[in-house]
Amino acid sequence: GDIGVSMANSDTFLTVLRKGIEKSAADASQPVVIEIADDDVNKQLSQVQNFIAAKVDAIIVNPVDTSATGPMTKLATDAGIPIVYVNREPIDVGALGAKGAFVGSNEVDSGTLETKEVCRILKEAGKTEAGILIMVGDLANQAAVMRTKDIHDVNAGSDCGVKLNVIDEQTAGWDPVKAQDLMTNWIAAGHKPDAVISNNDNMAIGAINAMKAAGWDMKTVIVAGVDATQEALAYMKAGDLDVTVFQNAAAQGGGAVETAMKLAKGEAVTSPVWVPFELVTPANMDQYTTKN
Amino acid sequence: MQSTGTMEAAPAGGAAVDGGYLLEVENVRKEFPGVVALDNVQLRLKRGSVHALMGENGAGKSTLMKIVAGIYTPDSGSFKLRGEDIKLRGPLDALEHGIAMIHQELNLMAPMTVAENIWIRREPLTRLGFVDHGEMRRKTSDLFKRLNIDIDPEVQVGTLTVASRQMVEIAKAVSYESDVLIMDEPTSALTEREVDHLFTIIRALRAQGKGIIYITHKMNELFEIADEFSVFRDGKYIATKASTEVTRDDIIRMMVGREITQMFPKEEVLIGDVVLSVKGLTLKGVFSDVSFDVRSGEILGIAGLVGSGRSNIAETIFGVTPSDAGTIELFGKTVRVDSPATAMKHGMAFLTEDRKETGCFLLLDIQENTQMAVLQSDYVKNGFVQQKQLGKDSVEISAALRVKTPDMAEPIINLSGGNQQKVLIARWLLTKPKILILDEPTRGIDVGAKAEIHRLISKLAGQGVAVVMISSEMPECLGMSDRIMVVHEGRVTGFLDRAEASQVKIMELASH
Amino acid sequence: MSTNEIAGPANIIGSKKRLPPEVSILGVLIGIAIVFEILGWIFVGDSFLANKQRLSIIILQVSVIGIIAVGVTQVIITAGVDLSSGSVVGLAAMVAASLAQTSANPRAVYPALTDMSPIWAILAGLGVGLLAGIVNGSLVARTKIPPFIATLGMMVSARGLAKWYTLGQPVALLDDSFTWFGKSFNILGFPLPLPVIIFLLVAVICHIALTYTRYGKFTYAIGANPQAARVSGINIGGHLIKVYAIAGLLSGLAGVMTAARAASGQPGMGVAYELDAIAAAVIGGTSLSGGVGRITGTVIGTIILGVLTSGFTFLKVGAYYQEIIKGIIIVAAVIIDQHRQNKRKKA
Amino acid sequence: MSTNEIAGPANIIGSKKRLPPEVSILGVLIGIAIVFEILGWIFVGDSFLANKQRLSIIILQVSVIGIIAVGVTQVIITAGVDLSSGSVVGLAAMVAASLAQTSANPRAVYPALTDMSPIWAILAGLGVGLLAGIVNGSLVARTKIPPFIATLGMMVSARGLAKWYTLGQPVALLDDSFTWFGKSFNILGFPLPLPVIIFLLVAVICHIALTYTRYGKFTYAIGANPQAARVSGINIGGHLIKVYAIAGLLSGLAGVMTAARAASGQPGMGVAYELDAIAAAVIGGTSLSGGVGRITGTVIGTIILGVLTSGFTFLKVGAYYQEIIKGIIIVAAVIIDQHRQNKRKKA
Ligand SMILES: Nc1ncnc2c1ncn2[C@@H]1O[C@H](COP(=O)(O)OP(=O)(O)OP(=O)(O)O)[C@@H](O)[C@H]1O
Ligand SMILES: Nc1ncnc2c1ncn2[C@@H]1O[C@H](COP(=O)(O)OP(=O)(O)OP(=O)(O)O)[C@@H](O)[C@H]1O
Ligand SMILES: O[C@@H]1[C@@H](O)[C@H](O)OC[C@H]1O
Ligand SMILES: [Mg+2]
Ligand SMILES: [Mg+2]
Repeated sequence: GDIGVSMANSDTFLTVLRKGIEKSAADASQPVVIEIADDDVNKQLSQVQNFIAAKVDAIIVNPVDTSATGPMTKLATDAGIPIVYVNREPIDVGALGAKGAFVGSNEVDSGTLETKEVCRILKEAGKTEAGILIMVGDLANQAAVMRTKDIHDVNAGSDCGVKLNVIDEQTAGWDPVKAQDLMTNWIAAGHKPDAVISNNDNMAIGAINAMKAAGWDMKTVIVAGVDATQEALAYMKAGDLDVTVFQNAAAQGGGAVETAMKLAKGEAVTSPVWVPFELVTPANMDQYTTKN
Repeated sequence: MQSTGTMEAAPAGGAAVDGGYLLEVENVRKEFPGVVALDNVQLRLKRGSVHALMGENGAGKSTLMKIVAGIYTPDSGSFKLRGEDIKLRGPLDALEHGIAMIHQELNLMAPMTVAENIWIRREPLTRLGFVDHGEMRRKTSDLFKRLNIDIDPEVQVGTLTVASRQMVEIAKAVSYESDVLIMDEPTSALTEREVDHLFTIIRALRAQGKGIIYITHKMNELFEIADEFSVFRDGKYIATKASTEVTRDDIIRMMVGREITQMFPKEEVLIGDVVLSVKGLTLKGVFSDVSFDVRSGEILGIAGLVGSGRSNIAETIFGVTPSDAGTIELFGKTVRVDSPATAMKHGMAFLTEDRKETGCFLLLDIQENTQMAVLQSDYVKNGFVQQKQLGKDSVEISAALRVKTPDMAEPIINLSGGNQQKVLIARWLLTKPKILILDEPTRGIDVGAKAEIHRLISKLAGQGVAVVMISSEMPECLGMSDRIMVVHEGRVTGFLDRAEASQVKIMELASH
Repeated sequence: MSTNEIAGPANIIGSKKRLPPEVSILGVLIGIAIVFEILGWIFVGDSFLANKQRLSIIILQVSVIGIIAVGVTQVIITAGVDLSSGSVVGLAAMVAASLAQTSANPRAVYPALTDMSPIWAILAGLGVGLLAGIVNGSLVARTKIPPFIATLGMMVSARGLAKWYTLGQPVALLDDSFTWFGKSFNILGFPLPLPVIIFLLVAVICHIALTYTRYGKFTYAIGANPQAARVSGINIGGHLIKVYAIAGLLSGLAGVMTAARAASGQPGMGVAYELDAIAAAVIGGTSLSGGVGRITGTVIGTIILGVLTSGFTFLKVGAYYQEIIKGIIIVAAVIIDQHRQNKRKKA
Repeated sequence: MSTNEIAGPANIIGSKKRLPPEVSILGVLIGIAIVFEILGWIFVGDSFLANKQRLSIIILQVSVIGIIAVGVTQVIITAGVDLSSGSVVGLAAMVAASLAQTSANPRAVYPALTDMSPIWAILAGLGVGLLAGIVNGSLVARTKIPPFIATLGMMVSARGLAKWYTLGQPVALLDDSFTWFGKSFNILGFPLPLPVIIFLLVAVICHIALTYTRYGKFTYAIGANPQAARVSGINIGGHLIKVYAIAGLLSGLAGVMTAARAASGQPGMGVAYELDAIAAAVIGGTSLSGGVGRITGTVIGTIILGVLTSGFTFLKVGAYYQEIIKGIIIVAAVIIDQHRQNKRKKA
């Protein structure tokens, strides 16, 4: 039978991830039905229920709200259908049972890799103190919370070497247009950051567009993101984006499909399945241009 | 206060002493931006009497009545009800004090049923507090039986004709059983039959000791039903008289401040070729096989009872509701009139009977209302409205029609009913029509302006315009028409020439 | 002639029974369901309707929208609109969730208020909704600003409050006694989720209120002709406050149910629900110009939205095609409905 | 008293000059700006208004909303509504972006159509908007379904199309000649972004059209009383199609500008913009019941939204408080406006 997939939304990275799922499913001749929840918890829940009613073999969920996965896990478990969470770590990751699993990357690494690289560049430029602006993703997503926490943790620890002063920290919901407006308003408010650290590339790009529109020289400000999307790498190539972290969409998607198929066949799996993050800088970006 | 010749500004006949009045209104003043609608006026209503309010359009009659019914708050003035001072806090307060009003403009809830409209807020309830629909229907039927009205209580008000809605309003007002009943031009949408009917109701109420304030522009009604009357002019109180003491000309002089010699100034004109020829026109279920010709310079009156289909015939000729069968010939050529736009292209103009629904753009100003039918004429060049010329012409025509307003930029909603009607006439005259269809053209218009409008219609006919005029006012129909076509239940039952036409003959054909 | 302003007495007694207008949109609903059934057999080789679980999901997934729609129908009948429903859902969900956390949660919003009886969470959610509704109603009734603006303000502010409440953080790990309200019950072998029962109950109560009480008559009268309502002595302001309060209360209820179903409160809950709710009402025949509309129609409109969602998943229609087609079907449904109604009127 | 008992021509020549209703809402805008200015000096120690860059950003960030609002104002004046604007922005942005990619992009949507003159991308975006508008207009005019439903259908479908167009993938790496349209220009030392210029230009043209042309008179007439408009010889259907087409065209333009500004096309662009646009129009005095409204008011309404956003950030008000206060201010602005208008009327 089918594997039902419910994606949180269709932003840049999640679309790459979805493609990864489609591709590995196609390679394994595994039919999939993909739904998109448009960031609505209720809608996602209903999609899962509709999958259960359609008696799919397994369900893959990219959760909208990582703290609201309990009911989905329970619905699937009660129906005896395997459920695999992908990319966003569910709150009940430790209680998914034999027929549940999580495939994703460890968000402690993403924000840490990102921030440490920003610190390194700042230090290289001879700074001891630096003002930063933080763009936060959707707070219902554990990744946004963790990546932001990572920034503060690196700053609090001894790893950074530069004192980061957070000028402002606001959410732009993973969205480039919202990020552009937020950055524009920061500019209008007179903020002059040394670095803009964003929870993902999409928002980093929005920030870059706003700064360029305001006539800023992009060499004077460090911009960092996460995901290493195609677009982000193009901005990096142009010298606008300085840091990003490769999040392996193909591996996450492939891993999710593989895990789901195994569970559907009744095989045992280990959970969580961790896909490592990798730091991307202008120095090594060439190896990543075709990956996401 | 202006002198009115022999008339004195004093209450009529010594019948009522202080305290014998049901309602006493003294020194009421009401100002709207730019207009003093009422300037220290008074009104005294006796028990068991019908008191008519007379005055030109915009004299302040409706405004005063809305104050009495608690809808407007006066700027100053005092009220006594049954000898006691009162201050009304709103329409509900007025109703609870026993004051009910039939408004000049219909005030019904179209999507709701007749019964729901009548008993709104006073629905009979079951013991559990639910609305008792059966009882409500029964009470409506009883009310209608008592008032001799034939309307299904369960039908939606929106599907009724204007006349029927008017009857519903009347029934609703009566159902309050209030001591003071205000009727603001209740007959403007009714034909003689319903008017007679209404008068029977009024007489019964009067016999019960109620006081009725009755506003009308129809002189004959005044003499027929009113015991006394008060005249207002330009927001000022002029006089109160018993209706037996005066003549029609006296009243007109008091209202207008001058003589009006000729009510229906019909000129003899040369009648030309047939310009509009209707053959076998049918709208299923409404009217059928209507045929007639109108010649240039001719005024064709259409008479009939309420609901006979006169308005529908006019609407169909003008393309508002395209016909199911039959042909329309204009200037010798058969034309498929599928929309008002087409009709207008062929030189037609159509003043509809329902001012509020199909006439006024209530949110727009007088100027815009006047212009609305000439936007596809030479007044517009390259898409731009030639405001200068158009403004000049519309002011001219509005003035000729005596539109009473401080300002062409005044929203039309602020005009009195009669003045709104004049603006609509101005709108169509501005199109310089060759065929002019008028549905109740002088509804709600005061005597002075009425004569003016009649003169204008006559003049247009003299210039070769063919006029089709639907009128429920017999004298107007008889006085103005060269020929009268009578309609009964959607069928033409006969034509009468000016010479042979009479009220009796029309009624004969109209009721078959 | 179909109307009878010169109708004889025969017409007055025993008025002709005419079919309510919802029959037409019900026909559309049945038509859509049948199409899915047929397509199901052709493309999936399975029945769309003969699946108890699916039938219950069809309504379950729209029961939150449905509850809001029942409230908003009443507002629309008064010629108003309520744009704040979705945000009030979010706020009520947050507040309710924050009072329904288990002590097992180390980061509970109110560590002292965990493991409580769910009644408090529910009351708090309802209270938030009621309050928002009263504010909406008072603004509309007293300041005379357009309902669009009053409820737009509430929409923006309530969403802000929902986010501010926990500074954007979701409220998780809710007590089982609370999430119980999102559960299903097997009644006579049919899986009947509590939200569905609540939705239908609310619909029945409001239907009765609108049809058989003065509250209902006033609601229609105000929407049909406020001027007429006023001169008939109706206290328009006071009544409008009631109507908006009820709509708010129902949004609060929807928020409680959303939190219970998802077992968490999230400030982004309910985004754009007001649009779906208004759509359900309008599809069901409620007129945005006021004076016209019935709860039965709204329930059918809601179920149409549910059938579409489930039907598409059932037929495995791609996510993007779903949206494209959904828009077209909504329009087509209303066109067909109007066409049928016109035909019936003429007949 | 200014009227004579018998009005002679002298009585109604010309019209006394009365202030247009926008003056009142302009007062509100100025009031809000002054409050920010004062609070700025108190809390930030800086001027809010004496900052060229900020002034240009205030309008820049709402110029897309403003363009939509100008179109939607016209629709609302006809007593309609256009819910599809935001989705049409998304679709137009996607289509325009897909024709504006550089060949440097290995994953261009149309590898053969890269590095083209931006004119094609712009025309395509405008074309998409126009088409959507014509469909909206035709549905409203020909099938007589409520504009709410017709444009809701378009809202859902166009969003679906925007996502389907590249299967959800954003369209990135646009040619500089295209993104140029989102840029700023220094004019006499004042940073004037092109979107602002386009917005104001569109507003002026539409203001003239609404005030001085037949198109405008018809628009008001249809909204004020469609039945009377028809009897006055206006082809309502034909005119409505024009009005919705113009609104669609402007949404298309907004989409092109959004893509140019963000240097990419995202299928989620423009979500909920229609609400902001309608809000701007209503704040500016346009009545949702039709027949009333002016572009000047809409422009002021739009700028109020911009001032709020910039002002809050300037004062470093926390994001969540911003939303809460924004809702309150929108409501307050309209209340004050109405209050002032009533007072003026009485005076
Ligand atoms: N709401 C309003 N705003 C401004 N002016 C008004 C308003 N209502 C009435 N007026 C003005 O007050 C005056 C009196 O109007 P009113 O309606 O009382 O006249 P009326 O005697 O009833 O006339 P008609 O016979 O035409 O019905 C008119 O000049 C009218 O333009
Ligand atoms: N809106 C409507 N819906 C249904 N039937 C209508 C409607 N309007 C008119 N009719 C029908 O058409 C018939 C003719 O009405 P019409 O208005 O043409 O009569 P009329 O002779 O002009 O009477 P009136 O003096 O009331 O205008 C009525 O009997 C009524 O049944
Ligand atoms: O990096 C982000 C991903 O991890 C999250 O789940 O959704 C948005 C992405 O940009
Ligand atoms: Mg009057
Ligand atoms: Mg008639």
